[in-house]
Amino acid sequence: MSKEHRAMNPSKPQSIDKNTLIRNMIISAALLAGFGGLGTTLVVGTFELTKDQIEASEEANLLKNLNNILPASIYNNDLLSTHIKVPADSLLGSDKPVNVYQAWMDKTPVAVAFPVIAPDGYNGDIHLLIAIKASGEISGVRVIAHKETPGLGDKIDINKNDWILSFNGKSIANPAQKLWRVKKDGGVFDQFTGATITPRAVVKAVYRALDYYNANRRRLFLDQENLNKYYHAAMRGKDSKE
Amino acid sequence: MFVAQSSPFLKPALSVSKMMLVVTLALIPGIITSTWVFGFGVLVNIVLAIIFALGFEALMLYLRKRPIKVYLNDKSALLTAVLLGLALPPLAPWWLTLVGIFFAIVIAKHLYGGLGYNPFNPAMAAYAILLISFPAEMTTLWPSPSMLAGHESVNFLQTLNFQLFNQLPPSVTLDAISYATPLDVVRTSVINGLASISEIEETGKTFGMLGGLGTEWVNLAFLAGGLFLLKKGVIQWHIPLSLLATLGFFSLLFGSFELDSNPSPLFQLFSGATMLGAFFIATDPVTAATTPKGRIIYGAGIGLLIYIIRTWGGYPDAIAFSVLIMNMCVPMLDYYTQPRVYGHNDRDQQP
Amino acid sequence: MSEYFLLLISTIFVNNFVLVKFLGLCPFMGSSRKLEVAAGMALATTFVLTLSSASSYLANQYILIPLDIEYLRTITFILVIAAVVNFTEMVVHKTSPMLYQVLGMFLPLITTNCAVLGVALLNVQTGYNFFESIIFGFGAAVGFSMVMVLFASIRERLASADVPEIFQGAPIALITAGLMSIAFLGFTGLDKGLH
Amino acid sequence: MSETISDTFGEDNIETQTSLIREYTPIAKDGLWNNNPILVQMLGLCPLLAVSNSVINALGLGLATIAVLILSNMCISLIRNIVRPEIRLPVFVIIIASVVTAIELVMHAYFHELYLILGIFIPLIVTNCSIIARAEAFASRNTFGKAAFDGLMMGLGFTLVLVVLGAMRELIGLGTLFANAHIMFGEGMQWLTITVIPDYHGFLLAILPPGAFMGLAFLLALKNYISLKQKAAKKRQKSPLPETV
Amino acid sequence: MSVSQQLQGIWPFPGGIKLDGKKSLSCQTVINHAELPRELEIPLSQHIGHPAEAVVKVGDSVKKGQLIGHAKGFVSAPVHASSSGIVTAIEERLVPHPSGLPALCVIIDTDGYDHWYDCTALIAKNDAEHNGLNALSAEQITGKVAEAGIVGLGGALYPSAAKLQTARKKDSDTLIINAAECEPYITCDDALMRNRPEEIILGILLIKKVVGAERCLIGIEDNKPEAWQALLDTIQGYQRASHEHDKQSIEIIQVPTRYPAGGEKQLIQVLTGREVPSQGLPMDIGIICHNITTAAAVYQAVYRGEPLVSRIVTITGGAIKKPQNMEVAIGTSIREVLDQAGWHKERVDKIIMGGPMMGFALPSIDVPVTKATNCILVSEPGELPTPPPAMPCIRCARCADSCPMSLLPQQMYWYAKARELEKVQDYNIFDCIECGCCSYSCPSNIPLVQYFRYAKNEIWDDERERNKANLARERHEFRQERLEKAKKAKQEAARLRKEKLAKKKAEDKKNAAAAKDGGSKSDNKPASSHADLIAEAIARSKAKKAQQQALKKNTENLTEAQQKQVNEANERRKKS
Amino acid sequence: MLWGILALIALAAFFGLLLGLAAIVFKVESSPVVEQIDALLPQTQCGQCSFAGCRPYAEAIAAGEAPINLCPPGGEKTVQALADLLDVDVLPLEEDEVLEGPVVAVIIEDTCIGCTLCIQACPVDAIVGAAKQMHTVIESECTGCELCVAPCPVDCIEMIPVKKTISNWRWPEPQYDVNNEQAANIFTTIEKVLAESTHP
Ligand SMILES: Cc1cc2nc3c(=O)[nH]c(=O)nc-3n(C[C@H](O)[C@H](O)[C@H](O)COP(=O)(O)O)c2cc1C
Ligand SMILES: Cc1cc2nc3c(=O)[nH]c(=O)nc-3n(C[C@H](O)[C@H](O)[C@H](O)COP(=O)(O)O)c2cc1C
Ligand SMILES: Cc1cc2nc3c(=O)[nH]c(=O)nc-3n(C[C@H](O)[C@H](O)[C@H](O)COP(=O)(O)O)c2cc1C
Ligand SMILES: Cc1cc2nc3c(=O)[nH]c(=O)nc-3n(C[C@H](O)[C@H](O)[C@H](O)CO)c2cc1C
Ligand code: SF4
Ligand code: SF4
Ligand code: SF4
Ligand code: SF4
Ligand code: FES
Repeated sequence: MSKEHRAMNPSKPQSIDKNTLIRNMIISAALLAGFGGLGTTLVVGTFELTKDQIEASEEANLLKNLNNILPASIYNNDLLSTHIKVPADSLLGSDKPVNVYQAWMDKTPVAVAFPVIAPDGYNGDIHLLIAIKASGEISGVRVIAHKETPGLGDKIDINKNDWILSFNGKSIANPAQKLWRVKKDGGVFDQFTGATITPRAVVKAVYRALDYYNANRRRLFLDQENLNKYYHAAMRGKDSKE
Repeated sequence: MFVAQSSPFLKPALSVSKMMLVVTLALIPGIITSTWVFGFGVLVNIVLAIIFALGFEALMLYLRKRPIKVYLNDKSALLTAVLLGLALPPLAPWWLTLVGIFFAIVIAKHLYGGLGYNPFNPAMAAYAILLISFPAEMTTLWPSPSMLAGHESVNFLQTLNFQLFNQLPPSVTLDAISYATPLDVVRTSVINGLASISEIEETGKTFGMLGGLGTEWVNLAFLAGGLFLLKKGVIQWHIPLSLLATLGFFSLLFGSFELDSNPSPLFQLFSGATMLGAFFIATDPVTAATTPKGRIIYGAGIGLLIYIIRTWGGYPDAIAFSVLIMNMCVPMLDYYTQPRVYGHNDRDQQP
Repeated sequence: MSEYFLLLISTIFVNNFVLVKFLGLCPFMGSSRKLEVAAGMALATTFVLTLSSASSYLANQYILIPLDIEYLRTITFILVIAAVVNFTEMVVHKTSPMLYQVLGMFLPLITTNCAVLGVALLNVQTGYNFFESIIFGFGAAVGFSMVMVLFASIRERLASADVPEIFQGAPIALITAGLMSIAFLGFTGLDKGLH
Repeated sequence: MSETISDTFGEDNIETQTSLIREYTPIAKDGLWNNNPILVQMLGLCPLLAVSNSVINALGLGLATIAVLILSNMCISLIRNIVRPEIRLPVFVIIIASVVTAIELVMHAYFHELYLILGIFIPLIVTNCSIIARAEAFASRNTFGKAAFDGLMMGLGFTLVLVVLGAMRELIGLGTLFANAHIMFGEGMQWLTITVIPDYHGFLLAILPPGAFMGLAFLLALKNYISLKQKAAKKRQKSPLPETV
Repeated sequence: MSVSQQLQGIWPFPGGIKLDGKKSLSCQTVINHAELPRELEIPLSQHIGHPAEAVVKVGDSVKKGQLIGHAKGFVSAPVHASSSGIVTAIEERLVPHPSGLPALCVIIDTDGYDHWYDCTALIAKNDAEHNGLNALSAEQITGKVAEAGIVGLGGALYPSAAKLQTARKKDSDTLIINAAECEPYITCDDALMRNRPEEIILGILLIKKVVGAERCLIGIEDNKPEAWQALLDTIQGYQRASHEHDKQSIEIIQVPTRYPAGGEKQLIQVLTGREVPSQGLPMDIGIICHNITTAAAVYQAVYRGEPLVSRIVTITGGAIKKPQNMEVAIGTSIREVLDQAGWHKERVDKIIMGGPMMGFALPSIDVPVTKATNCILVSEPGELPTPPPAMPCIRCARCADSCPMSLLPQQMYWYAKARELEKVQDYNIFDCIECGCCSYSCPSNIPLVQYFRYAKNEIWDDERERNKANLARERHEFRQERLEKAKKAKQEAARLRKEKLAKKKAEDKKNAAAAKDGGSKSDNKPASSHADLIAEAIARSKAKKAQQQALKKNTENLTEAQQKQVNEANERRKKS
Repeated sequence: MLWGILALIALAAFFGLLLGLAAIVFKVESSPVVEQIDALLPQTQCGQCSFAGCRPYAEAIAAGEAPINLCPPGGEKTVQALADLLDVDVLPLEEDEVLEGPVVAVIIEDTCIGCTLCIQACPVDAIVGAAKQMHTVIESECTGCELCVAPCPVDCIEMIPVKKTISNWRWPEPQYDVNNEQAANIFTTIEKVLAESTHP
């Protein structure tokens, strides 16, 4: 195909005279602009028509993901709009501020959900989403993205294996810290045949998330304004200390 | 009609078939040592692989309407089978061997036209396919070497029973007989920052006298076989030497910077399938570079890639991938490393 | 610095555009029968990919985002790319007829190559900054070129192989691409390991 | 190639039914088999290989591509007489890009999960080489109706191969068919998923990139095999007859 | 004369192979003389270049050494009768050539007297020690060499006089004498050196004088110590005998026995370290190389006035009863030579002319011995077995490792097989000396050399075809132009005619009809109507005469050769 | 939203200006491809390709109007060369019959009546002779196109294969290959020949 294009290359071998040049340019520009405008109008029109639906779908999707680890029955606030940004923390494995979703039942805080990164997967970072009930008990964990070896490390994915459900109901003290490990290292969590690294990394990350939760429990239920105030104060405190 | 037969009329004794046979014979010390170290599974693998390989080879020759007897007699399928059999984990189930041989003989060899035409090393292509398709089986079915303490020995029938019917004697568990190969240990511990070389050394279960515990003897045996091949003139020195030298050089270089996360050159050279790869796999005439300079670059490329992948990559051993990657470069290497032809200046060398 | 290096390694080897990401396959299969053609294509692509990666970044940053019309990304990018390609063609034609001989015939073909639009879209998706965008585009192009040239050299060798009839031509070329892709899987984890 | 096609379907329209059939059957045959965008033209390979790891993904992208092909062919056929050669390509590209973006927005709104899975490959339909090729080779030389029909047929041809390859890879790789049917047909359609081989080990190669290349290679080989058989059959039919000029 | 065994360094050439020489089979000191046959069959082309043209007629009686074919052109050589007798035929006969095709030969029925034609020597032998050599001019010597029909007897068959003249013009400084005889089985050079060292040395001095070389290097493989000793003694003898100012530098150097050390380029490299440039000649680097037998032939021509009418042939091989070297008259049938040497007919497997590495299998044994015949190798089964059919190339590169020219035979093979001729040339196929080392080392038994010969042939053919196509294109375009012009001229003429000669209208009509008729003639018309047609055609051609005049004759710009062909045709026509 | 449309229109207009400029500044010379194709054709000028000679066919190929497999005199070789040049797939030759070796025309001199019809037919002026003179074919110029055969009123032109001699003999392509079923017999032929000539 390509070759024929080349061979058939339309040739316009006129001598370059200024008038035709300008006329040519203008016609081309007008035509192209016309079609550009037409096309864009089509897209813009479609966009206007689908805008709301897109937003709704986005939200529904996010909510569905959250509800997988946070049963809709335990809270009654608008989960999606109730979130705060907390500063990066090494326990969360992230160097960017992290979104924390808060679940409330009426005025009582019920649970929070936030992403965690396990940096020591076999082939790279493992991105997790974890929900922790106010009691410190894990409500659910899911793997959002990972690069583990297919067929070996990818059993952490709920679509491949139920292993990730084994965190449900666990908390920082249950089991004891020494047992927050894979079985091979003397803990309570299974590893997969031939792949210890991955589960080890996930277990560690989940434990760190619990650690983080316990250290920041109160702050995680603040609203953004108060949280910011708190951090400002903390910063200032730090500054003055130095 | 008179048909002109062109000179020369003299022919040497070495034929393709004989070449392959010599290579297979040179593998025998390695096979024996492997069996001694890793158990009868090695033999089972090889025998199964040979049976499957001859079967597929005959089938493909039949489908392609080629003279079956002549080509079966060239013994290249046999050699491919033995090499793949050696590379597979000694406790590999029979179907793993079957799938591997299918890819080696049917896909990587005969779809390209059979002996001589395949750009990729059939055994290594098959090995890589198995490794990415069945990583669990490919990494966990290594029995611990017989010289390790606490080793539960499994006899021939029990091994066979496991490989064919997936049954172990009741008193034995898979975990008890399998072990993480030295390269595996180094890869998972050091690279993930779990332990340093010296810490691993202390456990005494990974490093032997020269290289990885267990694999060092196997590698020595393959080295002996390789030297025999060199002496017989079946392979040339360029590829093995440049491969081993590059691998050794880089492990020495980086090892002197970060001693604790880089195993010694000796370990690199005498672990995994290094010697097998250097003398028997990288030297596969069909898929290797052919000019003297090209062979040196080819070998060095494999050595370097082995080092890179073992040290920073996702796979504990890298013979297969390194060989395949360099296989891709062979036409280019051959093209750009042509020797200076008699009577030509260096400048008009460009072909 | 080392981050850029890693990005480069990652786009060239680990996430090779052709073999892992499946972008730019039509020229990969179509123009690789002969080494010279492949080399020309590779050269032209390297140039265009880098340039379009940079210019689409600029278009995104200075037109789409300020006007809040990010949904017009595809149209804008393709327009920008076509303009860049054509403009390049013009400049090259004027300034260096020699280079034009080499690149000229390939440039228009590249406009409709997934890799070029793909690189622009991926840039935005991953949120690379200007410099990273350029590196990413360049890395993708080098990866593309490398595989393309190696592939062509193997295909030339295959031309005289005794391939079964039904596998001659495209099928065996695809098998080869598959095996190359397997070989490239050997680089898996390099980006993490080097980190 | 393009020339011969346009020659076969000239502009003279005698709207009788037989001539309609005579004109449209070859278009259909071309799209589905003789000049199939993938099997013969080897175009549009990127989406083909990238999203054919399951039937549902394949179907999703296939349908989107059909829609784009029909719409873009129609638009281009309409404007075919206005465009000057030097801006032909950019104009076509703009039109295709607009159509694609519109469809992308619709998918984003109504097939959200599918949209997420197909990801970058939806906007990349713009550069799907087979679309621009149809625009150049057919739509810009033919009437509206024929162009639309050609779009449909080429799209079907593309989708068919896409789905077959998807099925092949899914079956060999995972032992299922129509997994994740819900993302396309809604939650109620989970039952569509068929586990063909229960307790299947899974053959990852098929799902991974190399498997895509090899799968397509085998499809092409199959096509070659069928074509060869057809040719052989034709020859056998022809040979006993005396040569007539 | 300075004599030294190893003054020179040895520059080894790359590749090459060690072969079992098998020389002891035929290696005896004596050279037997073959009996004169009843019939001599002397091919007119026994050299590279234009075939000689017969100067005798059937029925002529000729004497030994009489010219029967004279050289045609610079690169050509005359042919002489190798015994006295009567020319009975000049016809195509089977000759020793790999094609098995016949070529023009002069057949002489010998009378058994073996009378010499009157041959004059330039100088007498014993003159050499005095001033005879100095008295001769180079032109005289080359003239004699040309007259004697000497061609390169090392296998190249290039007319020696032509080579000498070119070398003289190019100021060669080194004469290399090829005494390597690297092919297995062959010992004819060895035998010559042992038996007639003086002839060789005198021949060398002649050649050296012609080309004006300062030094002469004789390269001999180290597996021929007796021959080496014989030459050394002779050289030393001459050195002692000659005057101080007359001292000539001849060195004899033993080179390691490795095939193909006798290849011209390899020998030059080994002896001097220089390389003959690709596509070039040794003369380009100031070297001329001749075979030892050629030198002896020069001696015979100059000192005895004898043209090249016989040569030494090695008869060897497992099926020969008594392997030996024989001096055989050129034109003797190989069957007779074999009968004389004695052979086990029932044990014959192959009959090869030349050695096992570079020779070729004879299509028949009823072919004559020619100037090129250095060896007849009759093998018994198992001695030179036909290899099993070729397997695919496994790219082992053994061929490349053994190639003395550092070529890449397997690449050339791939491309030759795929008929990618340009690629083959990119891999320098024209540097291949067809030595056979690559085929020999190939474990897959691929007939590599034959592929290279085939590819070279195809390239030449293509070249020829391309030239022909270009010519055809030019001629076609020229014709179009001519027709165009003619058409215009005709129209002009017709217009004028119409005006002036209106009465000729009727005839014009007839013309048109005839033209139509001729154009639509179908090819399967019945043969019976030939006579009518001829009559009709004659009428037509008459009618068209006027038209012919306008159609300019196309015989104008013909080359000489073409014109000759036309004239010949006209001659023939007149005769009949 | 309006901004979006406007921005794109502006962009497109700019682009159009650029391309309008390009269309003029660019000159695509008559493609040299034609020359290259023409150089590959055998220049027999026989018209079997259904074009009026080789060059028109070359032009048709370059324009994409004709497939590359229409030239029987060129044979597989030409198709292969064209495919290489144009980077397209090799097509099998249209013609089923294979040409056997090169041929040249000869005029049987006794029969020729000197009608000059063949001279007019020959596209390359390979026939010489004036009216009523005997004509002859210049062997080195004849392309073997057979166009002169039909017009001859007395059927005196014959196409004969070019004679095989030692000087135009070529080494054949080796056939001695395991994949060749007859391979095993090839050289027994030689041995038989020798055996025959040994025991006549
Ligand atoms: C190609 C390959 C990929 C692997 N991928 C993973 C992985 O994704 N996750 C993992 O935990 N282990 C993976 N491993 C396994 C490790 O090498 C190692 O065997 C294991 O994690 C440690 O196992 P063990 O502690 O059970 O012996 C992989 C191994 C190989 C050879
Ligand atoms: C003697 C020997 C020792 C091996 N040791 C290891 C090992 O330590 N770790 C590992 O992953 N594989 C090991 N293998 C498997 C090889 O490393 C390798 O994976 C296989 O032999 C061939 O594939 P390769 O060529 O890709 O390495 C060993 C193989 C052999 C023959
Ligand atoms: C492979 C090869 C081997 C040769 N071996 C010999 C040889 O052994 N002796 C010899 O005189 N010429 C040999 N020749 C011929 C020489 O190259 C060269 O033609 C010859 O020495 C020139 O001398 P002349 O012109 O007198 O024949 C060989 C040529 C080739 C290509
Ligand atoms: C020295 C040598 C090494 C070989 N190595 C391999 C190998 O690594 N893998 C393989 O499949 N075949 C190997 N072979 C066998 C043979 O070359 C191989 O099957 C071909 O690649 C098949 O075309 C080897 C043969 C020789 C002589
Ligand atoms: S025949 Fe030619 S290619 Fe072969 S070894 Fe001799 S010189 Fe080299
Ligand atoms: S020696 Fe034979 S098999 Fe080896 S590379 Fe050369 S041609 Fe091929
Ligand atoms: S068929 Fe071939 S040779 Fe004859 S005119 Fe056409 S191109 Fe020329
Ligand atoms: S002589 Fe006849 S065959 Fe030869 S070129 Fe002329 S017309 Fe053609
Ligand atoms: S679909 Fe053609 S390049 Fe991607």
